[in-house]
Amino acid sequence: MQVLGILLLVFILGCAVSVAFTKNLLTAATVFMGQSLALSVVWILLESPDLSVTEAAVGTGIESLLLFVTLKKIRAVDQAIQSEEEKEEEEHGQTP
Amino acid sequence: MDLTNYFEIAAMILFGIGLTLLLLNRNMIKKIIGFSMTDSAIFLYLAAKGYISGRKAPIVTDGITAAEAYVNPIPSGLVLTGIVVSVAGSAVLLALTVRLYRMYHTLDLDEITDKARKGGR
Amino acid sequence: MARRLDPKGQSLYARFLRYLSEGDDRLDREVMHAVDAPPAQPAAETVKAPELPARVPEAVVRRHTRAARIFYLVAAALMAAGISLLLILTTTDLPSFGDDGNPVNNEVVRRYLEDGMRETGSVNLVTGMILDYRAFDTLGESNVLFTAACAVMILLRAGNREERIEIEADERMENRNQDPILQTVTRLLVPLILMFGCYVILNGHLSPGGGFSGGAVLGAAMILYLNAFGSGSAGRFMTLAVHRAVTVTALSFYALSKAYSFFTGANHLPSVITPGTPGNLFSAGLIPYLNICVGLVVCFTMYAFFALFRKGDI
Amino acid sequence: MTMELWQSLPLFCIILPLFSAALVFMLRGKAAKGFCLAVLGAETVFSVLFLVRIREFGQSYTFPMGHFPAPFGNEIRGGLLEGIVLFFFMLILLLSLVGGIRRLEEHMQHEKLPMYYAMVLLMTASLAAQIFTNDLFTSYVFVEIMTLAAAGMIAAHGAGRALLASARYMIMNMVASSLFLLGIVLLYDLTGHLLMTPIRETLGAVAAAGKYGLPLTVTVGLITVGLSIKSALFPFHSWVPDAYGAASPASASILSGLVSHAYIFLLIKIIYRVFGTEFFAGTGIINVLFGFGLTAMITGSVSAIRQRDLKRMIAFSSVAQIGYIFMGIGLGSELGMLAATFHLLSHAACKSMLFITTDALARVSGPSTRLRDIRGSGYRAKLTAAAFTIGSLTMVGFPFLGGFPSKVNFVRAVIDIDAAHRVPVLVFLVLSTWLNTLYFLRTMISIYSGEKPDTPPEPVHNGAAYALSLLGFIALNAGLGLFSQRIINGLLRGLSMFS
Repeated sequence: MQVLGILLLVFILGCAVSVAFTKNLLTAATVFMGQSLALSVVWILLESPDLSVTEAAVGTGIESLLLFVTLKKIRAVDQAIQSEEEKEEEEHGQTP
Repeated sequence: MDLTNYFEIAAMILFGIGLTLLLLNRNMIKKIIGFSMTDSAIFLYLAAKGYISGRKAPIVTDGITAAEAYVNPIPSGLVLTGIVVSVAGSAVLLALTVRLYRMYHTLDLDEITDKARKGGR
Repeated sequence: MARRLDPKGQSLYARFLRYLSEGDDRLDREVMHAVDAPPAQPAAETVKAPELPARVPEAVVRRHTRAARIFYLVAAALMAAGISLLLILTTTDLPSFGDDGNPVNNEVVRRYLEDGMRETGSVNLVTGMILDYRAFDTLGESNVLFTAACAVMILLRAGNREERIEIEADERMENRNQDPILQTVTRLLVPLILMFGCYVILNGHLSPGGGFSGGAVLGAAMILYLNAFGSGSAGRFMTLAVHRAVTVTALSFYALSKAYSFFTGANHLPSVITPGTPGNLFSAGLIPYLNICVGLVVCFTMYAFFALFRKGDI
Repeated sequence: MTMELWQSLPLFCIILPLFSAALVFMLRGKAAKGFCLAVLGAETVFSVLFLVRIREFGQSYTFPMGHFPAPFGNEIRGGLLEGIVLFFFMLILLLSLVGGIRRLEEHMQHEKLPMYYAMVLLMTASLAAQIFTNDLFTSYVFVEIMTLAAAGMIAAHGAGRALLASARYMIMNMVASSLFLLGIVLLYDLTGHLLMTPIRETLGAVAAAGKYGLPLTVTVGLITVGLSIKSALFPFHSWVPDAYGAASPASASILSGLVSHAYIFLLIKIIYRVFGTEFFAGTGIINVLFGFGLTAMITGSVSAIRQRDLKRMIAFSSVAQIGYIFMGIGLGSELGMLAATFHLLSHAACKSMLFITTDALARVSGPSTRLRDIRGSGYRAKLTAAAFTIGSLTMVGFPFLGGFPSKVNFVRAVIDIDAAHRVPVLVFLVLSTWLNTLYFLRTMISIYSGEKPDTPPEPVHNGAAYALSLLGFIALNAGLGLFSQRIINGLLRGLSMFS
């Protein structure tokens, strides 16, 4: 248990540091999901199965899903802006 | 230094990283992840405090109700409450992020502040 | 009026008035553009002309951020290290890990473990603790979720028609490119996940899990369904009215039953709720019903979060 | 010991709004509004009943939440101080909502209003729960409800600045929540309890044994810092001007009047019930609070003077007044605590009124809250200007109003401390009051200066509810001044039965 515990903790801390340094937000969200999964194993090690089930469902499931859907919405906004800009450019191109 | 409490030490390092992300990173998404990490760190610390070596999870098996058989149930209960509270906070922050992005087209809080100031009210 | 009484303008009142009207522009700029305006800029040029402040500060902001980036990094690293170090020092002083003799393991824990099953009727002592001994916290907790749902709904629910139309167009796009593989897998998986979620909720007092985890599992299943089949199919059974009815019923049942239990408990009145036989499905007094309530609230709130994020409506 | 029925009033005060928050979510339009106001009215009536009965009862009592006695089950505790604070909070909440409801309906889409009312009710419940709870973890959960509801209320306005303010508010408050929770967890680790009374007993034994020096200091620090961020003490006040300035008047008034003060009340309760006043005075944290409070009194006022926007000015004045309260707590004496609690009530009553009136002043001037634009608005909105004037006079400590006895209390408390510190602190107090006077007087003058319009301007209707709420606020502020001695006596008795 000791070795597994230490490994998991190192993994969790590694996830935290990489979230801090990554530029890509999707990567950050995925790494966060992995961290949550590792945590739910840690709860088992600490003899709290209730927490493990909850963390797996809430932390890994719902919270990551919310992060992903937020990122998706943001990309949709970006695309809308881009297409608008393209349209504007076309209009500008036609006027002269 | 007593090295058996590595769970607590890891929790505290995680807390430091999370709090720093939450306070100093300017990206809203990173802030939210940092917030979740901060809470996870506290939960990790709390759950580690409930653990007693060599005991089982607090679910009565075979009718044994001796206090020496199970680990402390209180931290588990508190963490259970805490996890849900933390998700609720993240959801509200994420919703704010989406709205702010629709309005200002950026996730950078400083840039949003500048744009809001320039745009007047 | 004032000027008439005080022709030279020397009184305190007159000075106030001047301070008010003259000081305005200068101070305003200082406050409003303290971050982005370079200090050497001549005062006359930063009038409220709309284009000038829009262009100039942007470049300044860029420079400002590049210079500040290193500072941010150093400050962040120092802060993380500082907080962690202080807290690690604190923890090393605290009771050690996994020890039986810690102050945490006191008479409260002893009673929860030894008498918990008899007093609450719950085999899972954690569930017994959060739904009976410390039920007030848990009542607050489901209301935290409700608060968050209200806040997210205020923020993301599409109000005006333009937003609605835009989102509906998005949704139609989304619904068109549905993946048959995803749909088949979902058809197989969703019933299983739903069953697991119900099992976790109903057996909350017998095995690990309970209202929160089970509710989140149910919510995840519904989110999966929404993603695979689009909002059209999901919207057939999940409308705002259903969401409202379920949440309100669950929350008010929870609040009322707990109010009854608090009231009888404090007044030492006999309660009609008995622990029953531990180990049975319908035992442990109110706990299974409360678990169902919590599960429904959590499930519908989680689904509502996701649906609001995705399509601005439930 | 059997309970009398009135002793269950705190329970009803907490459960009723929780229950009706769920119900109001079902209603729509007028029904939701009426129901919400009716519940708030009922809460006020409950609090009056409770105040009357607890005064006769004369001592505090505990009320177990469930079938299990104190260290095992959860419990709440009622006393005179709680009764007084609850009465003022509920009244201010009701008046703020009544006064701001019309503007709220303009700011928000109509189908979203029931959610706002639900959040107001949830906030009511969490206010009551925080006032009465005797358990640290329960207080954390209800603090979270309050934070989320407050963020939602700020964002309800819908403008970009409101959203930004809400995001900043959330971030700072989430930091604070994390620190507060960590403090609670460390305390649990040290003592093994979550209820306040047993923690204090165990903590006394631990401190007497001289164990855990550093952890105890860190714990006290974490809890204090967490709650002072939430209540906008000076170095942590960066979210204040945005949040109060951008929100709808009802939200700004509830936030500035109730939310920040509820956190301070919680801190006072933790100091009394968890740490004990002597132990808290023994740690260095109290001096830090004192220093921050003094600095806030000056910097808040100076920042307020520099503002050219009325709402932001009042927001910064809030920072200064919160500084007064923390200075009183930091004195570490009973007189200081008395001054702090009285100022908590008088400032809450006054700030809420100021935020409600500010918005109405802006409406008749353009609409703009810039000081330059509101000149002469006193002639355009007479009742509003009168209420604003009374609020300003309260802030500067005019006799017969709530601010005056408050300042007298502070001076009495400061004179009570040792001679070496007395004079500089008094100088700070006088300086801060002077600065206070400077900017409020300036605002009052500018409201009544400018040309009296020849033709009466287009009348802006704020409705009868608004006028009623202003009259209620004026009566409340005058009452705080006129019956100050009785209230102070009540607070003294309440504080003595508080610990």
